Amino acid sequence: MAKNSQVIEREEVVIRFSGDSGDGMQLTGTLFSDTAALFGNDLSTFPDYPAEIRAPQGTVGGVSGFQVHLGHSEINTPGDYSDVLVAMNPAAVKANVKWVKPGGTIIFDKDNFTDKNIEKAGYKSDPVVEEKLDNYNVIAAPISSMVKEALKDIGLDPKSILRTKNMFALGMVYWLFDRRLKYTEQYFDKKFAKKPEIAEANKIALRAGYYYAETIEALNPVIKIEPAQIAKGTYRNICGNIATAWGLLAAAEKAGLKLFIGSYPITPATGILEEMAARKDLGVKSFQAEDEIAGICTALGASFSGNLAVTSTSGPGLALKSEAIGLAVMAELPIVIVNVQRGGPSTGLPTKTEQSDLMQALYGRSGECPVVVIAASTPSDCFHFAYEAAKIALEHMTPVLLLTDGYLANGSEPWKIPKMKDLPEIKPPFADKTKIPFLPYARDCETLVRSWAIPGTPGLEHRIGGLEKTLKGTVSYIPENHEQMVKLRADKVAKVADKIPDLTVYGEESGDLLLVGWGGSRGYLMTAVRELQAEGYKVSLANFNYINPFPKNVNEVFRKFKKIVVAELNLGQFADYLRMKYQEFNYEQVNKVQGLPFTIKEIKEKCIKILEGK
Amino acid sequence: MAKNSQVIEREEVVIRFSGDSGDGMQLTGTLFSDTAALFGNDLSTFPDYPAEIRAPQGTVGGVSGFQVHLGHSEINTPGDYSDVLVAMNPAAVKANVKWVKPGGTIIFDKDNFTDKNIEKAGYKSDPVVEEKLDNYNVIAAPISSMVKEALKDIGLDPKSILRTKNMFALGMVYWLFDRRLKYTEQYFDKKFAKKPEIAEANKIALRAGYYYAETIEALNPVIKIEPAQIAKGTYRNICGNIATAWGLLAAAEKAGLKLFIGSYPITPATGILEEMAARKDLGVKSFQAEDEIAGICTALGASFSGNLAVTSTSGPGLALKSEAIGLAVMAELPIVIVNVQRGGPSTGLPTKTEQSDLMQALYGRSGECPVVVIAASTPSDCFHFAYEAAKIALEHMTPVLLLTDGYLANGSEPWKIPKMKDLPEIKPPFADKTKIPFLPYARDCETLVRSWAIPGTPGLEHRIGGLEKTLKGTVSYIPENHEQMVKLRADKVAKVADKIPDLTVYGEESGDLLLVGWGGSRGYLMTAVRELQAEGYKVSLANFNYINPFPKNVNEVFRKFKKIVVAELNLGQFADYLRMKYQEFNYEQVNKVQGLPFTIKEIKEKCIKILEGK
Amino acid sequence: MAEQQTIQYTQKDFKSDQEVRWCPGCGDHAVLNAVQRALPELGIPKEKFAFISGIGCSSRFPYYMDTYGFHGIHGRAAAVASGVKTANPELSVWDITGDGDALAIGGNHFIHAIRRNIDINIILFNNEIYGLTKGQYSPTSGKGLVTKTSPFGTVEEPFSVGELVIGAKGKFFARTVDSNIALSIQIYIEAAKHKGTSVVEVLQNCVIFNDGIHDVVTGKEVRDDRTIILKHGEPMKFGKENNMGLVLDGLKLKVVTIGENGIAEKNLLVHDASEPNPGIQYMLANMRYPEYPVALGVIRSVAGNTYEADVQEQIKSVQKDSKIKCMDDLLLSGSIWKVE
Amino acid sequence: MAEQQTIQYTQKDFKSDQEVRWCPGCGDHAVLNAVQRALPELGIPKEKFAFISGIGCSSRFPYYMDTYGFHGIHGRAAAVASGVKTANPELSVWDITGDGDALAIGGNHFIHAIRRNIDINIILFNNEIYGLTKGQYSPTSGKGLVTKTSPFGTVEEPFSVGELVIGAKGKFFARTVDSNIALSIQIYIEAAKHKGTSVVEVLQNCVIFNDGIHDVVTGKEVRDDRTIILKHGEPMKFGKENNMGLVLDGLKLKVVTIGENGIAEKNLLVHDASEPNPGIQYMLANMRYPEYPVALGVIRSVAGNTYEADVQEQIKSVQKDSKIKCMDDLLLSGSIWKVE
Ligand SMILES: Cc1ncc(C[n+]2csc(CCOP(=O)(O)OP(=O)(O)O)c2C)c(N)n1
Ligand SMILES: Cc1ncc(C[n+]2csc(CCOP(=O)(O)OP(=O)(O)O)c2C)c(N)n1
Ligand code: SF4
Ligand code: SF4
Ligand SMILES: [Mg+2]
Ligand SMILES: [Mg+2]
Repeated sequence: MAKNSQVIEREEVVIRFSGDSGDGMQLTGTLFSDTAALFGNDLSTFPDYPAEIRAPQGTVGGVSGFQVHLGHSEINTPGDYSDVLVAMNPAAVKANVKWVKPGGTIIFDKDNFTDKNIEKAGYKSDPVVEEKLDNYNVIAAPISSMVKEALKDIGLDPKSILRTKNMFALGMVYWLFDRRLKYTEQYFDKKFAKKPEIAEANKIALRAGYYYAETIEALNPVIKIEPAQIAKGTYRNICGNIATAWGLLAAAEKAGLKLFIGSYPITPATGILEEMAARKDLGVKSFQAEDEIAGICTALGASFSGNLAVTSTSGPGLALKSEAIGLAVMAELPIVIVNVQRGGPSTGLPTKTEQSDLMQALYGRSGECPVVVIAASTPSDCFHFAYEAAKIALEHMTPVLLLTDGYLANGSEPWKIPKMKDLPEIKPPFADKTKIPFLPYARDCETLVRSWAIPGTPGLEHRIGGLEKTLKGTVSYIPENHEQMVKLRADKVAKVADKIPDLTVYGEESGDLLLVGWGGSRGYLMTAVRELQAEGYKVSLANFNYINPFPKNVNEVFRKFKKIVVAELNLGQFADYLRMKYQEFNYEQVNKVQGLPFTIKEIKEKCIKILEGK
Repeated sequence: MAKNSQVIEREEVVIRFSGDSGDGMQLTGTLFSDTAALFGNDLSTFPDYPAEIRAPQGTVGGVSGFQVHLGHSEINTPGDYSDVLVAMNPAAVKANVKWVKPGGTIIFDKDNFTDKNIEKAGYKSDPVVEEKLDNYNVIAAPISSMVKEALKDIGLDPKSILRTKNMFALGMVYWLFDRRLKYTEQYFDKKFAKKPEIAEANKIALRAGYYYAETIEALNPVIKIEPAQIAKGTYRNICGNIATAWGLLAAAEKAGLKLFIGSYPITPATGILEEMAARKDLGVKSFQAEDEIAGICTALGASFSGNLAVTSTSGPGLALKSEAIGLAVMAELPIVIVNVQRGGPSTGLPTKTEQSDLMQALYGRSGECPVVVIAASTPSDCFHFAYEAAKIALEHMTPVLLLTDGYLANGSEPWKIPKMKDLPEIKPPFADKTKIPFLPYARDCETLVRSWAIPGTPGLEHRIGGLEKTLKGTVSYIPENHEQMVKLRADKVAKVADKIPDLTVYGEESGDLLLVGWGGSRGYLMTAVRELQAEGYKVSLANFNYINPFPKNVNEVFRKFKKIVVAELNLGQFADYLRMKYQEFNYEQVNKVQGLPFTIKEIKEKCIKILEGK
Repeated sequence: MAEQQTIQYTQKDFKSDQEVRWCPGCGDHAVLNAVQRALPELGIPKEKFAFISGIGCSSRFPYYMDTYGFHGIHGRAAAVASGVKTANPELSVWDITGDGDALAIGGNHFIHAIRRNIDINIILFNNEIYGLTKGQYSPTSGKGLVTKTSPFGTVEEPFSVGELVIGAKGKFFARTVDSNIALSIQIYIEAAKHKGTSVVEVLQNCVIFNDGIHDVVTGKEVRDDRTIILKHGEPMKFGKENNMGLVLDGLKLKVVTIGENGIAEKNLLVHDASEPNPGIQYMLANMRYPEYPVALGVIRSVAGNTYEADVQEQIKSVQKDSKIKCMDDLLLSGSIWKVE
Repeated sequence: MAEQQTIQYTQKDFKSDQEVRWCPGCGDHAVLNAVQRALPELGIPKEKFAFISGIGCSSRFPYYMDTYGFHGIHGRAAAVASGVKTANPELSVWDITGDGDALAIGGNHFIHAIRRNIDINIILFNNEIYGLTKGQYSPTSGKGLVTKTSPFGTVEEPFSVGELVIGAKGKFFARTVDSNIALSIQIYIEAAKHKGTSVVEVLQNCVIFNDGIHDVVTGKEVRDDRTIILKHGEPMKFGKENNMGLVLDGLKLKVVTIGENGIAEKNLLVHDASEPNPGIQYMLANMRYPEYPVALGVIRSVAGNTYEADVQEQIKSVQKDSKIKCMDDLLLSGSIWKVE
């Protein structure tokens, strides 16, 4: 397609597709992202579903969105504010306009701005006036009528025709960003192989949108974003939940074990169970349990039997698993507990993100009950940390709690696909079949890890359980034995620190301010720090993935900075935890509890304020 | 009864009755305590049951003990080491001899030291030799044969006759401590009103023991402990579980509410449910739920309906209640959750004591989920703190978690009975029936407390639940609303600090060392501090009962001491919590995780070491 | 439950001001409608109603009712409701729950509430799917159902709700269809009036994740032939022509046609919902298409003591005999002594 | 479960070195004895046994068995055992549980394991009391029982184990008495051999907290007249003189005497444990003294698919067709692109 338009180049851009739940915005966003990825941009995406119950059509509650951030250089977040907003109805404008950059482009379907829809969205009058949209580059396209027109001869029913509106809009956006239609057209051919008329209709709508954009003045200039400097390799887009599932699967294969997952559906963790259920091809045993307690208990049974055992959940479900995690600690069985954090407390904001389960992960059990706690920080590194979680669980015979969050779970980004042979070995401490009788709580003197005797192995019959035990597995009420076992279990977990990497600093190793974060906010914090550095501030970032135990060099990292600022999506749980563990430093805090990720702006502002001593 | 024996006076003495589970040691100890209490001694007692499953007769596992500490001045603990040990069989010697003071008196039933019993107890030869009992004042009385002899004419079967052995032993002890038999004899008359021959047999055995002691030389001199200087009033002995139940009952009566308890049996908390079940006379609705989750959920339903709602449990049960506590926080309903701590993690040491559920109490829930946490510190002050817990829950519309422990629950001490009219008022914030519509989350501007509209009240119909809400109770996903509500809930709990008493210091207000404790170790810490003070050390004690929120004067108290030492029965949970909240101080730790209370000796030694800078 | 009152309500009185947020076409709308139309018939003052729910699409129900309401946590509605009723037996307590809420995570509370026979009314919205979490199979999903967590079909045998209820000592079980408002209203009224735990299974359609799952039985075209509406004291008759019926054949039920093989209406079984021995009711509750028509209506309704009444009564009788009347009495009971 | 093997074990081989710590006289001793005598009959290698339990006196059982054992947490034995069996279908998995463990806190896992028909053998020690916590009533305690938490008698109706099992789609239910070792051995063997969830209710005596609770039925003097031992394919006969029997009277069971009112042995019902329709088995499981003798033996044993086998099979069939054979395949599946 020939281009005869003005072209400008940009480093990065944020686009948000939004419309009613039924408008197909998730697919539209995904197709756009895939095309950008194939082109070689780095990118990060985040879907923003409506809250769990379908709100009536046309209302703000029912708006579904998909944000894509793409760029020529490294992209770490789906972006705060968008350059382009596609809004299929008035409610989509209402929900999103505050997230559009001043002067940004807003494309909407004029035909949908009927009085009824305007009212449903909660406007009293024309949204263009009410929202002062004249400050933006507004393109009020008659999308509905144009698809009707374009498809009038194809012989489809009106409903199916209207369903291609999203592709018309996508076509416009492709033109705006100078993208090819090929990938998307191929997708239609494959997806609708059995319904060629639908494939054709979508293609026509897509092209119609593309040409429409070319025709009208409003969309000039075309924005070009050159491919990013990306390491060579094979890539795919991946979201956090799939990456988590795959990381665990990779660990099972590496360890030569079957994978068992016992879980109960809960937003936003369900995707992990769903992916595992689909992985029968890899022999996964996915057990949809009657509740979260059965989820972890079946997994413990599977762990006892020699599987790589997993249970996945979110906040309230983790609360229910508390007692059984205690049993896992006492029995010293390997298990990975994935907790995809969401807005709490209680049912809270189930579809939103938060980092407020940290204290529960660390301490939510009776007695002295330490587990390893790890947090992932991007959608794709969920793979890595899930793999790590499984490796530590198996090699140290301990429950490992992996924290992700709603933002990581649903967000996606391009990911360089690893090769299985390049992943580190996993060697569970299987019991020596020749050493009889087997003493279940005898330990490796260095790591303090007990060994694992799998039922079915002749000669290693033994009993374990939740009562305090001696070396031999005999129940014991001897005071000194109990104290010793409590300390051994604590030391065993503490010794995992010998195996984990040092805390790394993004930026200079010393400076005025160290921004400290953990888990899923990394992208936002990193972008903020990068911008602050560019502005001349002496700011660095340390983002934690290993939370219990901590890497060994924390003190060393911290003491080279004048100020330490802990940023997290809760009221200050990690800051408090640092106060306990590294009491010698003073911690300032940046907190947000809105069910949303940070914006880069708010982090920067807060850091500057602190740097200026206010 | 004339006394013709040498008499010495003592300030205090510790006696331990021990024997096989079937030997009636709990009754023996209780009768002795009651007699001492009636006489006017201050005292503290602690029963020490065997682990949950009955061990075979005659084994160490099957030994049941009851320790009494009585004195002329204030008694704060059941005592570390005993002056007198009554051991009905060799296993009782085996289990207890290490807890007898050097040179102490050991009374045993010689007839029971058969070869078989000696072997069952795990001895290879005569325990007197093996344990080097010649360092003690050993009285090997032929108790069994003497009761047989004394009761040979009464016409009882041999089994019933032997069952009076414990009373023979008790008679000996009465003589030793110069006590009257009257109270015990009256007890027999009442208890066995329908079996006068049994009453008679017990009386005869009791007297036989008394006279036997008088006759033999070994028990000289008689030990006299004068009555303590005790405030005037009416007293009773009370154990922690009963005191807890009664404190809650008193609060319900004061608030004019019915009491509902939803619980599931679990050691060592079951006594609370059992007492409540017996209190049908006071209209208690005791609901023995199918599990701990139903326990708290039925209680929440009752709270919604306007009852004073209670649920009681121990560690693993508290873990199961985590999710529902989150609901209580979100719904802002009053409920008292009693957690009687036991040895953990997991099933752990169910019959033993520990203070290791602190972190779980504070943080064991998803999301930002603050509750009020209070800990009782003596068996009898469980009444006071249970009352306080209910008062705070009702007046602040919040869950309150009351921590006691196995040691408080089963231990008992004399308690000056309060009058209901002297207890503080309890005024729940009932909704104003004339303010319609009722806004469930509208708050008192000062306390931030919402008001309570009871189903059945016309006009106040409303909906609450676990999703984030607006003022009106409407579900809301608005980011700013969520943040505001999270903070309001936190502030509401923080504001309880306005209502609680200052932290008090036992001893001088400044000094070299402040021993800090919380909850149930108070008696031990106080005794240790008193002894250290007597030895000239500048040591004081601050024992916390209000844990979240803290009293307002903590910093003020702490900063007047050179060193702060936190002593607790876990690996340092309260110390860590203090590090978070009062980061400015340095905390040293004394920890013990053996299922046992501290001994005064170990605390003193540790404090002295720290004072001497080692 | 409260005494009959004379206040006259209409459906509107039970509508709250909150926007109903179920998907358009969801069966839940019809259930809400039927309940709001049934309540005025009960003559109970509005403030005496408490609607308790768990979590799920259906569990949003209390928000739409202008009564006291408590939207709890997943699976615990029966426990919360048990607490509400025991604490205040004057209330008319409704437990709104889904097949996941009641039978997966909430299974234990469900069977225990039933066993205790607490006087609550459980409306179980059975759409054979987890709706709120977007389409995973539930404990009532038919074997083989393809869902997000069973992409190759489930391998689990589902519960039959009526069977489980009776197995847990249930004394009231009814079944209705979301779209049959008239039948539903009648059943909700009977459930409310029954003293003891009433379980009403509603065959409810989830248009989004399990659309049409009940259609094979409840579809407009077929429902007359594939369902039978049981009425206490009436012969078991059904069919478009109203000429089909049920008889007992040995120990099994058999479908017959009136007029064929010498079968007359008088040969048909007569429904006895009040028979304590659940034998036949059990078979009726378990009838499955295509072998049998699916039974609707009140299948079992047997009188029995209720938990909360027995508790009240025990308290009364203890109080009559006890010398302890108040806390001061208790404090001074047993072994006490004076220090002067 | 494992193939038959030729190794010959004796009771001793299954005794662990741990001291058995139940109260002298507790019925649990006899159950242990019977299980240790039953296992050698199965021809399964010792290392293939896994004994899983919850918490309770009875749940200490695994410590006394020289097999793989896992003493879990209260109420969760059925869930843990389900995980063990699903993970490794080769094992012979036994779930040892009490009436509180299985039916109070563990009720949900119990009914769901049964519904799924996972091939585990559940031995439910029913002493109608919480033993370990020293004597509170349980969900099987008879109404009115005075215990520490019901000082004025319980007001709750108990579950009937067999009824609940069948209500939860149970395919194997048997009942035995702790002291009847011979019968117990036989039943444990049948339970082990049955593919699917087997539930064996043991009427067990707690000498300390509920002594003699079953005596009215199982006492030496009366047991022949008050229990009936059912055997598949044999007429339902019982009594000291072996002259009593059961017949069907309408839809109910009736006790008859052979030789009276023209009843001959051939008129008696013949026990069919394998009949899928649970109608009669349900009545048999529910028979209570004094109206009826209490049924012992295997009451229901119906073949059916097991969960773990279906899971295995589904995996096999998916694997046959799938192009994804290993992680590398998966990683490279779907939309990927190369950066060069
Ligand atoms: C503790 C907990 N676990 C899981 C969830 C997630 N969850 C919410 S509703 C639901 C199931 C809903 O199914 P159902 O009860 O059948 O109701 P429906 O939506 O179909 O009406 C699940 C799994 C939760 N909210 N809380
Ligand atoms: C989470 C939890 N709740 C409660 C308990 C206390 N508890 C242990 S065993 C038991 C009941 C035992 O009764 P049952 O299952 O009938 O076994 P039995 O002792 O009679 O054999 C209870 C309530 C516990 N250990 N854990
Ligand atoms: S998802 Fe299904 S059950 Fe839920 S509201 Fe929509 S149609 Fe109804
Ligand atoms: S308490 Fe009862 S059930 Fe427990 S071991 Fe003793 S007799 Fe057996
Ligand atoms: Mg459902
Ligand atoms: Mg029991």
